[in-house]
Amino acid sequence: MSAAVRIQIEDFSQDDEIDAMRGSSKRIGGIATFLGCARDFSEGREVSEISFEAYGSMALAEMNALRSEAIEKFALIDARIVHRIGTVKGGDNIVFIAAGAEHRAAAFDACRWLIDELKARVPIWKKEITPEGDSWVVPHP
Amino acid sequence: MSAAVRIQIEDFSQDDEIDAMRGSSKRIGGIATFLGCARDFSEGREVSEISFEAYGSMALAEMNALRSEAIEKFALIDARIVHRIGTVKGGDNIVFIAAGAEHRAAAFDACRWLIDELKARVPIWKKEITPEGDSWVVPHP
Amino acid sequence: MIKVLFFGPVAERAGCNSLVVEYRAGLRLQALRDELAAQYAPAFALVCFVAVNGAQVHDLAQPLADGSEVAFMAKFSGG
Amino acid sequence: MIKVLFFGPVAERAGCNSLVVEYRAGLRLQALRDELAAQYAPAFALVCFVAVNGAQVHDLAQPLADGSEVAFMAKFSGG
Repeated sequence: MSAAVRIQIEDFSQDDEIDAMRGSSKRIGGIATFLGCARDFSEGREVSEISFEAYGSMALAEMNALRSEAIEKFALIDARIVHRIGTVKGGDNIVFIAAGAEHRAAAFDACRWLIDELKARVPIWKKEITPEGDSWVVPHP
Repeated sequence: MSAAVRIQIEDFSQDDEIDAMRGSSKRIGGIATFLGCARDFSEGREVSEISFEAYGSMALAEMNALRSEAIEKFALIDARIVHRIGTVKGGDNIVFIAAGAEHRAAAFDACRWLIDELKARVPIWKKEITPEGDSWVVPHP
Repeated sequence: MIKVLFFGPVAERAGCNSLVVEYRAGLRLQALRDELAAQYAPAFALVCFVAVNGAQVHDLAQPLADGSEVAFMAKFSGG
Repeated sequence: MIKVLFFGPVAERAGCNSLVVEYRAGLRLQALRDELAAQYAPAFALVCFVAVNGAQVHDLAQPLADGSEVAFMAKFSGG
């Protein structure tokens, strides 16, 4: 069984993640998920690929901390976080978050909190590869 | 390719639904989903199965209307809604909603709106089958 | 002829899923409802919504056309 | 010995992913940052976060232990 929090080059399957989560309890009534995908277009420029680099050990530790905090804060039954690194193409999966709870409100709140916190706290950087050249993405403040 | 809005007895695959959605555009940056599952426990009672009955023609029309309204209201790129009828067991899938947008806020808002509206507007009824007998669920006001 | 539909908890209490009411000129939803509610009181105690030809109707003063499909429905519990 | 790490946009501008700075007694994060920022000014223009041994540090007055791993990081853009 794969770990609930992972950083990996390979793609992932939502069905596998959901099955793994559901295996943990039959008391889950709602699972909210977020799937971040590579867009082929960003701020007016065509993007052919996106490449990700992580401070691996710190990123994994932060993601595990986020998962534990979310489970506690929203009384989740389970949560999973998977982030890809390396190079992905337009339309490919980047990040997956699943939050399972007895009721849907907590699942939604937790899922949204997790992706917001992940973006703010997890040391991963994105480079957009376009026909005009590459550039690291600097988020808006 | 399966329809974006369906009522069916068979189970569904989240991966297939997401692939179908993603096939529609490479401009999707975020997909929020909600998966409703059968719990083996409800308000203190053990539940062995849940059975669903729909006013099929009206339910499908309402679900299609919800999808169109959500796409318009939240500027979604695409949305999908699948609801099972018949009898499901604890841990089984019941309902799936996916909302795909350029950015995550719209995807989350739309997904949550869709499941809330579905519960309020779509004529489907749920019966809990417990060791002590069956009972139709009457939602709290 | 008016086709009346019951589902789920309403059908269970009514003991049937559908029935047919003869059409008469000037028949309004309110009159149909009142007649059936007298006949199927326990079922109608659960009725929250009415649909005519698959669309929810809030104004029970609405006249019914011959051949209409009318559903008397309990609060939904899908999802 | 202090191991310094750069990633992504910072590494690109610095021209390297890591470097080693000799440890000296009493070395504080602020001094290390100032020295490196002088040497790698374009890279440090992007630095928003500092981590010591994988944990974010806000107080640059913190003394560094020998063998520490220090990362100077641009704003994150994962997810």
